[in-house]
Amino acid sequence: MSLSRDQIAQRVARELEDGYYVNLGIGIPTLVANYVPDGMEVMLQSENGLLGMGQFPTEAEIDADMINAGKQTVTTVTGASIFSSAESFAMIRGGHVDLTVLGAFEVDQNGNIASYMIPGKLIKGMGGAMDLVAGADNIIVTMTHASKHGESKLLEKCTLPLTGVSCIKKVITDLALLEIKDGAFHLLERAPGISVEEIVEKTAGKLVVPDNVPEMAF
Amino acid sequence: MSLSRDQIAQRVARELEDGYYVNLGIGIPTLVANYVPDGMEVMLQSENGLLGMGQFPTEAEIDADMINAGKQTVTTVTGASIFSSAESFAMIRGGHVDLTVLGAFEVDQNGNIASYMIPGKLIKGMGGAMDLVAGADNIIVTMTHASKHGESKLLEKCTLPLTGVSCIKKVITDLALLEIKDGAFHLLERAPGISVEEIVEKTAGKLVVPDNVPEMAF
Amino acid sequence: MAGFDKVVASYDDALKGLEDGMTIIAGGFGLCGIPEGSIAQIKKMGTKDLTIVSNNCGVDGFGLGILLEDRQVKKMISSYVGENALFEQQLLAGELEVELTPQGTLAEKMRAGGAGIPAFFTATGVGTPVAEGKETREFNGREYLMEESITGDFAIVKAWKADRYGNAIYRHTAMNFNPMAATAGKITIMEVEEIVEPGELNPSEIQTQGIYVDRLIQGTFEKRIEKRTTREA
Amino acid sequence: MAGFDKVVASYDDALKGLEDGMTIIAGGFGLCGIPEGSIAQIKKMGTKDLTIVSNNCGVDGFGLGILLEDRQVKKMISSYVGENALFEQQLLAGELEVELTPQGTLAEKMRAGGAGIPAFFTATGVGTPVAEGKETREFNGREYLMEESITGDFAIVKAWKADRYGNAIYRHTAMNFNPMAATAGKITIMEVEEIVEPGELNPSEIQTQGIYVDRLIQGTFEKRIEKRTTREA
Repeated sequence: MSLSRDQIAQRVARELEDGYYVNLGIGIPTLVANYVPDGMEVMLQSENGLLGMGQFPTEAEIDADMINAGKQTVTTVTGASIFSSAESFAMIRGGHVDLTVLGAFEVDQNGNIASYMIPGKLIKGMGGAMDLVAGADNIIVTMTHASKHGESKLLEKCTLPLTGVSCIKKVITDLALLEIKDGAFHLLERAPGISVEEIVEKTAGKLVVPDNVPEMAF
Repeated sequence: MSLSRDQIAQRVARELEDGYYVNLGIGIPTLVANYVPDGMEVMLQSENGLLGMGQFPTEAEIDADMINAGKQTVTTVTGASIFSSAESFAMIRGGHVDLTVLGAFEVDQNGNIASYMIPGKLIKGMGGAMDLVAGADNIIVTMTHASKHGESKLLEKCTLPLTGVSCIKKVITDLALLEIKDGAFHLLERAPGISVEEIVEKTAGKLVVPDNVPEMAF
Repeated sequence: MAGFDKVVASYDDALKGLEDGMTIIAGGFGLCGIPEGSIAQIKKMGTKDLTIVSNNCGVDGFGLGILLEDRQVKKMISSYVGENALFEQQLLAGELEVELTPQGTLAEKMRAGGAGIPAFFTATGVGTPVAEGKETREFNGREYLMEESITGDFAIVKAWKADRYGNAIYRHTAMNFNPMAATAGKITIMEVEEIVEPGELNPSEIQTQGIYVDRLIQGTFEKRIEKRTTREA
Repeated sequence: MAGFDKVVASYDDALKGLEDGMTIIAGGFGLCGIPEGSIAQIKKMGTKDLTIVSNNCGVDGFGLGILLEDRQVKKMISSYVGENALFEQQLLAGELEVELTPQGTLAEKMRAGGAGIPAFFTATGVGTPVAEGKETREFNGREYLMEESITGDFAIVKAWKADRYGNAIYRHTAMNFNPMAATAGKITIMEVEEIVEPGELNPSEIQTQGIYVDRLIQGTFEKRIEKRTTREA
């Protein structure tokens, strides 16, 4: 069965390491915070100027001056710091964030990503996504493997305007975990009960399948 | 008689305006702080990261962590702020300082200044001088009009390595106040008892002398 | 104004000199830390053909969004403008221009503008629509875009507390773009929740130095929340 | 190291991995706010052929000046080096290189290095010896120099207080170059007067965020004064 949003987040969480500074995008990436392994500490960076984002506030704690990059009201963890947008993107652009997790519309076999704009529909803007993909060495994209209409989102070449070029090395979809290198997707793990054939069928870009593709366990 | 160091500073001080943020270089410029007109407020910027520099500390107040750009122990005035070197030069480079007063070895009729290096002697370095002359619209150079050997320091063209080009518009020497524009020094005032002839003789660069050159009064 | 006292009595005084066609740099992220009073004053003045540099354009009926109602804005330079139906309408009708700028590049453009740096290089946006028409250049084997800095005729910012000299501190994440915006205006207007006397703020804790601030005004703030998310107590 | 605790027990641990030929970025201005303990450790280690990026090179017998005694420094990148006889001697003897860099450009090079900006333009130094071999370019009718950023294998900085996560504040003008230096090292070593627990510093008052700090050590500081100037009490 294909992974739920929470299972995707759970699988992403296994990529965390103790002491990581992590930026989580809106949507599935946000859920990763719920699955940090016991005994491991990670610190969440929010690009509006917060390092050490905590959980949502209680009604009593709510404060209009304390929000995250998704404009949600949040709290801080012990040891947090708050700073300007310029400082925040100095951290991001300068490669100081250890891991960035974000969603995408499309990813291609050369590590290009399209995630901010669908021509013809409203142009909402890239926010911090372009800075995040340009600044991080370690980026995980979470997305569904194919659209509702069954069209692959793992392409030979992105069709939508790009957010970044040659920057994505790892993709976790509802069907599989894949690495991008040498101009191809490399299938590393498959979702429980999902066949290699289904993944092959739903991957439009070049896909390298090893002899043994372990199933994820939850 | 030629102006004393304190008289030069005193004359510079007449160029101050209420509410000016001012950077004073080492030497004569430092003395300007002693001659701020009554009822006028100026705030001194020190490029190591201090806006609102105060007087020297008493023995009891002395603090190794509170110095100025000349590495002297200082104090702060009420309403001072302290910041990083990057922020300090953002202020300077960004043109936010209203007036910069600094010394020089040579100035020429095109507003070039040489103030940081004499080849063959030790190279001490430019410190913040190059940033100051590039960042300020309003710069006053204080210097002796000629060397001890009588050689003019107001030249057609600087001979020493430059600190900045086309940036100096006003020079106050021990003999005169001059404006630099249109490729010439323009004599505006002379020191008490100093003849126009002496100034002409000691100015190597092109000098424009108006019919009437008022004498400074102290 | 005597000495360094930057306090003005009214928003009329604060925005004096704002004219049609000018560029305004605004602090704030979403509806957090926005200069509510200056925005209201600009609406009241009815100034037109404005270019506004701000990460977002508010929402329908609040924040910079209210300046769209009377078509006061000619152009927005922003990173994210997706919370505003009127914005969309005017954009699609060709009544509004938008220059989408990555958030980090936008923050850096403001900082550079205030710091006398006319341009800088960044990897952000290389190979994307943001790179169109821009020079690229390789450093250490990687390609970078040249981005030019931004300055404004006016900057409008919101801080928490400031002394009369304009030395200011921000409250929590309401800091965001405000410190950079404050440096990048020819005239910088700062509105604050509380004005204190010089000396009340610790010199080392000041986040915007008074040298950047031209006019200081005490405001009142609605502080509308865009996405109210809570947990059980 | 567990989680975000950056504290190391000794300067041996702090400078581990420093090798001959590496580049070190050092905070401090004159003798103010310099990382005394790290400098002493480098002298003890005897590491050679170092390139050191620091506004000054200390004085004879104190600060970075002590690294000249055993000829550990190959090259200094500084704005002002005029307080040191041994420095002069080695420079004239051709045993030491110096790259004089305007103070503001030096600060910005460090900041840019830490912020992922490979180069920027500044008017500082145009038409002077600093411009030799550098590209210039016109923006809005004025000529600017392109300056490249600086990063180091190590950064050594000194703060006042930091929590175990490396969130730090500086004391008075001992801040100077330290915040930028802290961002520009592949490995950043911060020495402080006092280590506190996370949560003890106000999040909004933190001046260097822990994300930039790799190793944190509590030091003791002589804090020598270079020019002791006083007034009558």
